[in-house]
Amino acid sequence: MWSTAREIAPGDTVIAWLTRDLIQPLVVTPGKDLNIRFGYYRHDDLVGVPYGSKVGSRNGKGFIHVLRPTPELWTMALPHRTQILYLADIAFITSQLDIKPGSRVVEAGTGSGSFSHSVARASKAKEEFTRHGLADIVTLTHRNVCKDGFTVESAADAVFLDLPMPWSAIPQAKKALRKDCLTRICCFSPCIEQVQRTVTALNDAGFTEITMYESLVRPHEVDQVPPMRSIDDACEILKKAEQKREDKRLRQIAATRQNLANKRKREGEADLAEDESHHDTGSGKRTKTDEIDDIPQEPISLDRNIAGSSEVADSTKPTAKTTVSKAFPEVRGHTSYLTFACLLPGSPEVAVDA
Amino acid sequence: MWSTAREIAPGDTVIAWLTRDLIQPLVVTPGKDLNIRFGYYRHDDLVGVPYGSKVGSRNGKGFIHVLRPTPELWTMALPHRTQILYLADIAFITSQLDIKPGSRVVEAGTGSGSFSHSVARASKAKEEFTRHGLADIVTLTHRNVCKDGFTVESAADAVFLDLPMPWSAIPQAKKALRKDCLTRICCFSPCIEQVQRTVTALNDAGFTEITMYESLVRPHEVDQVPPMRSIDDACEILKKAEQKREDKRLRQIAATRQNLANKRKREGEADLAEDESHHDTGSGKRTKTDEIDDIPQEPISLDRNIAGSSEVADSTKPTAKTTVSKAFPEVRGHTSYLTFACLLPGSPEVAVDA
Amino acid sequence: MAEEAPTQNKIRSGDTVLLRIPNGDTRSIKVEKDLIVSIGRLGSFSSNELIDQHYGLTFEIVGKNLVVLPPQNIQELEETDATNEHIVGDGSVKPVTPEEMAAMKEAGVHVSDIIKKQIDQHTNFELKTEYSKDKYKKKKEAKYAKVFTTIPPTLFNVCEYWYNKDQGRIRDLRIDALSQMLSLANIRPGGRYLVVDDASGLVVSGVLHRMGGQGRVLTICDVETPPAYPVMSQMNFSPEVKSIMSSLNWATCQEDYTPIISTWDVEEGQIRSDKQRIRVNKRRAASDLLQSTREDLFAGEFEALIVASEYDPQSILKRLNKYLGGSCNIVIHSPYVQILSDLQVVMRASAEYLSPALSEVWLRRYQILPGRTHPMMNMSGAGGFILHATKVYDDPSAVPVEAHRRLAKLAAEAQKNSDVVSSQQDGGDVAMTDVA
Amino acid sequence: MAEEAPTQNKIRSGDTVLLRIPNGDTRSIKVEKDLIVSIGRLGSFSSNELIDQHYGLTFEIVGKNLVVLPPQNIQELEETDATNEHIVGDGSVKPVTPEEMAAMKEAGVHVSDIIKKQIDQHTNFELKTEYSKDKYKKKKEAKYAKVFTTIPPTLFNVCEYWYNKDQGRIRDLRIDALSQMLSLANIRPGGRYLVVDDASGLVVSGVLHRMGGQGRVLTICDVETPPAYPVMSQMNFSPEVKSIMSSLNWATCQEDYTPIISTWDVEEGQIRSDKQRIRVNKRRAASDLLQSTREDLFAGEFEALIVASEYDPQSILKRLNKYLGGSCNIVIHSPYVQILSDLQVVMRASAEYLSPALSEVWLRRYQILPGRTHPMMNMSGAGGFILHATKVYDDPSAVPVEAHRRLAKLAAEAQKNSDVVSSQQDGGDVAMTDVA
Repeated sequence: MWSTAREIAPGDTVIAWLTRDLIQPLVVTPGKDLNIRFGYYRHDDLVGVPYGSKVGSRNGKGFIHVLRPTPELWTMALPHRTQILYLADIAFITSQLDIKPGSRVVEAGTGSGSFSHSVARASKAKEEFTRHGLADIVTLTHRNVCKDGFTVESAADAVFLDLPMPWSAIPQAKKALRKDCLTRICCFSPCIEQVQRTVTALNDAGFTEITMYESLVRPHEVDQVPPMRSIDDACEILKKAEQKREDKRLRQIAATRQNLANKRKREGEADLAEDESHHDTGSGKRTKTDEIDDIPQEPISLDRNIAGSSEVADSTKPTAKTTVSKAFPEVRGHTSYLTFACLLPGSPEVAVDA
Repeated sequence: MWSTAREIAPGDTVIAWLTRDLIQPLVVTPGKDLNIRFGYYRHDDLVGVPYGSKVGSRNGKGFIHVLRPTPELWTMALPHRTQILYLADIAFITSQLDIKPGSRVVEAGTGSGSFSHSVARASKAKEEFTRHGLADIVTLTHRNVCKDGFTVESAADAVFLDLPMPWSAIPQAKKALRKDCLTRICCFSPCIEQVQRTVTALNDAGFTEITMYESLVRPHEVDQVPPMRSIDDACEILKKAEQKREDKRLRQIAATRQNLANKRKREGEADLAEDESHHDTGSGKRTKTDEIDDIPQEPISLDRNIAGSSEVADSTKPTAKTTVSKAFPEVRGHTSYLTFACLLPGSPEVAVDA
Repeated sequence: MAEEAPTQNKIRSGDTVLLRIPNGDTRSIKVEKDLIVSIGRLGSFSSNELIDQHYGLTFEIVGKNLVVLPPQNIQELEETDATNEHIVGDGSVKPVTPEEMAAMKEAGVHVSDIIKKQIDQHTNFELKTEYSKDKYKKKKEAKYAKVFTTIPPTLFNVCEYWYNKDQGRIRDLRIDALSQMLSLANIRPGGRYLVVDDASGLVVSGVLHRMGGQGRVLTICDVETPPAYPVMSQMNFSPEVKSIMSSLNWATCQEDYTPIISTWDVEEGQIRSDKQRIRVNKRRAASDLLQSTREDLFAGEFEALIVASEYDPQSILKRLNKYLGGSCNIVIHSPYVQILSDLQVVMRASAEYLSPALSEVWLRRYQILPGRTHPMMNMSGAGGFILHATKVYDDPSAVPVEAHRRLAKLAAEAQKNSDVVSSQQDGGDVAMTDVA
Repeated sequence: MAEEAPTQNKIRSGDTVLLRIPNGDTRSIKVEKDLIVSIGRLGSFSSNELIDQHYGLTFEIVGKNLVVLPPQNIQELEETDATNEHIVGDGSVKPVTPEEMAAMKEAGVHVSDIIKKQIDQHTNFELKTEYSKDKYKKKKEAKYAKVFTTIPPTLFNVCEYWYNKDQGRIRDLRIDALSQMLSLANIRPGGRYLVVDDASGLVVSGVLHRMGGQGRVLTICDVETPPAYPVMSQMNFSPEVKSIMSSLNWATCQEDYTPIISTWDVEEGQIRSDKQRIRVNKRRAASDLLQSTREDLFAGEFEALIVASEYDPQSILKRLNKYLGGSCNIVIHSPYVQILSDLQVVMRASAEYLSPALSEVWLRRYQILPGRTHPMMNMSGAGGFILHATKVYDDPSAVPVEAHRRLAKLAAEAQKNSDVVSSQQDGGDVAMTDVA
């Protein structure tokens, strides 16, 4: 299969990790270039480099990590193939079907149940399996299993069905399973209606121990944040802001009075009757003072980025950060219902094929 | 409804909180006693005590807290009534049906969908509603709503159905809803098959905006634990234990040699040929040394309670505790599927009753 | 029973109205008489067309007018034998070109006809399963239909709108969490509640909604003047419903602090004009309101404290605890389990709080199309955590010494047998060991 | 392809066998030739009756013998018009008295007849819905049937058994979490893996199970001698499967520590008997094994590190990091999100770990009886958390200075625009901003 050597050799399939969401497989071919938005690389540069290395681009525009392929990375690297099975489901199914070295497993429908690119996928997948040295392990055929059945009979330890109508393939699946020991089946169905029909079909075909599960993964984001602010901080900030505003108001009132006094001095007492209107439609400064007399219109923000508040916050808060975590806001809420069942050896129903 | 006074008065319904799992309602009746496994109390002692007080028993055998009733406490206090609705569902349904002061709500089937104690419950519930001053707000009847319909027509803002076959009551529910504005319905169904039939019935009856939710709560347990032990601690303990064991072995070997030497001295050189067997089947002490020669049979436990290890742990670890939390091992995994729909005013379908 | 419907049934001038557009997005628009409303690609129309219409209706924009569409049923799909077996995903799908599309739009071709045209040119369409076909049609409809639906301003809908729009501004407070908080706090008409809402007013909106204008809501905020609580605008509350709310900030809610506004007194003789008198009176009214709100707080005996705040909840409790009545519900929400775990540890060490319980909310919506029932492929992962406790009055003498000593011994034994930390308030747990 | 089935199909003498009894509980019994097995109320039988039987069969205990029962189908239920409407929950159910029951049992009445008798005396039985009736029958069957089913010793079943039996001893490691760990660690035949398993050997069992006796597993433990790993006994591993595992402890895995055992050398001349020679040889073999295991560890280049431990994971990583190969998978499980959050913060600050990702597992089982499909009413809340990262070799010079300066500026801007902390290893994220 994939290389297990420490260093990358020509012809190796490697996984180029650009970002978590941008992972691409690469067959190391001396002479070839890799020119991506994260820089320019020569395949030759990768030869002899240990797997897992960070490799800087030749033009200094970024770097990549070159990783050893795993089925999980391979799946992550192909996000555009419709409805690839999810890690949690694959892992769970592997355990439930008791798949281990030596197991013979039949899978029908590698694509989605709702829109299988069967022909295109089959040829593409075949090529891939061969390149990965899996051709001896994986046998690939394209056929309508519901009508034509599987290519093996009484040979499989487990059958995995990922079909839009799994119930219609169950008699054929039963044929494919060996009869000399307990064997298992898994049907992968996105809708509950499929499950209901599948359960009935499994039951009718003599399968037992029918169970159904959903397995999900909730990725969490971790954040290091300053310790939560105390109400004491909020209090101090509010009080200071109020005091500042009041000081300003008092200064402005004093200034206005001084102005008025000066004005009176200059203009004499005659204009006193006019003063009222002046007082109301007066200078910008005066109007400002009026506004400050009233309830302040603009709330004081406690944003940490505001210079005025940061001094208070800094003086009262310890600098240690706390770690908090929560699930990502949007997580996968459903992949499929996983229906499992067993076929027991020697049970009378096994002889009768539906 | 329930008292809103600060202190408990005679005749008040109070909730006696014994433990989280043992909560019981109580009508304070002067002269009466409360004799429970948490002690002996007189109702008179509760009169005049503020709600929320801890009250010690007269015989010093424990205490209770006397709380003001809430619908949530009331539900918790009645765990043996089958299939009481759960807090999360009640809360969610209240929001989705937009129930608020003044809303007129019709509920059919206050019990479980699978086994409704209808008659018994109805009389019991009626009595309770009256005692809680809800008789004017809640009208209670016992009838087969699927056949006979509801007691109101074109009057309800919302209908809530908790019936084994909600689909059969939907035409009647539609009759009960007012037609002059948007109204809502909720069907509470434990099984998905009920949901499927209900959705079809709602759709056929002209309801729109059909949605379905599941709402669950995962209680968490919080624990304060010592910081996780470091591998350094484990190392130190292992090394000390190994050294101790080796010291003992060496002491024992030395002692055996001394014994042998003494023996030889006492018994002379003649018995030397015999020594071999003596060496193997010798004293208990000697056999013990042999065992210690081999790989030790009993692993050294690193349990914190073992005196030998605690000194190491104490000297290297800070005493501060860390807080960890996780969901309880077994939590409620399902209550019901909540199916909601709207009935729009003036839509042509409203005129045609199914 | 009031004959007047309590539900706000019809759109009024001045309402903020939520609209759902075909791609599933929700928009918030302000409806004012004689105003033109424009909803991006969908087109524009006069607000007047919406006024006095029932909430919940679906409209098609035809020219500049609105046409009410009948309510849409879910269509039952017939299953066929198609299995997608013969579909080749090699790019043989020949879409209608952008030029053809533009020409059709130009010519005013109706959306259903555009979709039909697209289907005709989709070579594999008839090979698809009915489900695939339906999905394809829906996708196309969403892209071209000029329809929208008004969304009733219920707490549920408004919360969902904000949660989808900006989860951070409402501190991840999902509708299931909010509903549980309101229930745990036992919000009812006529109650008196303390609210600390840094969630853009979502919590206050929920509380006011369930009180129907009866009772008292006091919010404590971290800004000098009562905050805007932007969520409230979508709720379209009547003045009566809002009238029961007043606000203090963390400074003015301190008993030993004298707000500066109360010192601004102008001597009667100094008032020289009506305008100045109006200003002075306004200021006095504000001062009086502040004073009475403070008195209201200091009188205490509140029935619940509800918190969704960015501040350390321990410091909030420390400040407000003395104003809580016995048997009062304390309900605190946080997006982070770490915050509430720490708080739970502190609270359970105090005899003032009965049985502080931490829980996580979980909500899942389903697709319920016939034959295709399944949970939504995406769900919201983070609805947050809720800590609920009941305020109680301790009586340190409640357990006499001789029993206490025996119980302590039993408690130590029980502790050894159990990893789960039991609440210290559950004196009964210990006594139970005594009996069993 | 080997003709020999890889599955352990039949029960052998010496196997530890799990049995499911009618009330749903699972028991673990040891099957040895000629041994009598007793399963409480169900009765007892000879082990010989089980030897060579296929796993998965259901047996009825008849006298002291076992009778194989045919596999049980799920029975379809006909719905009736019963609605429970007329059932009065006033205690009119007249159960069979304990005396009658004892008499029937005494007389050897078969369980199905006892249940029939009970149904006959249940006055309301015919008024119940079919579902209620079925539930009632099942409950009674579970109470009286003398049947059990052998459970195949798969990882799935063994994990479930231990999870239900004592979650704490396997550190809350549920089968979905364990399966994901094995997949994330890319366990395959022929690989070389480091395992730290304080979960009673559940992780080691999973790893060995997927390797089929090919490769190398090195466990590091906190006891002087290799621990018992009790979970392994239910797996009934063949000696070949187990042969690839060896163990060190935290002291012997230190390079600068010389284990005392290696100093115990006896000079050839001092050996005075065959028995002593056997002892000395045994000791030497142990010393050699320890030495070779240490050399194996110190050679490094392991392909995965899998941890489910009670120790601080940071201190584990610190010790074992140098033995991990490039592109090695690091997979750490904990019941507590706090522990792994703290670890993630530390790991993402290091250039040695690529993209440490924290996730929580979630598993739900359904009841799938016809007409009554729903999630189980109870589920396990705590399957724990998994942290996965890839070990990488840093190259501090990978981004030249001029680019670094520009990128740093962009990074600062990107940081401002985003609250989510992005992994420091994602140099690409920054470069993406550069392009877009």
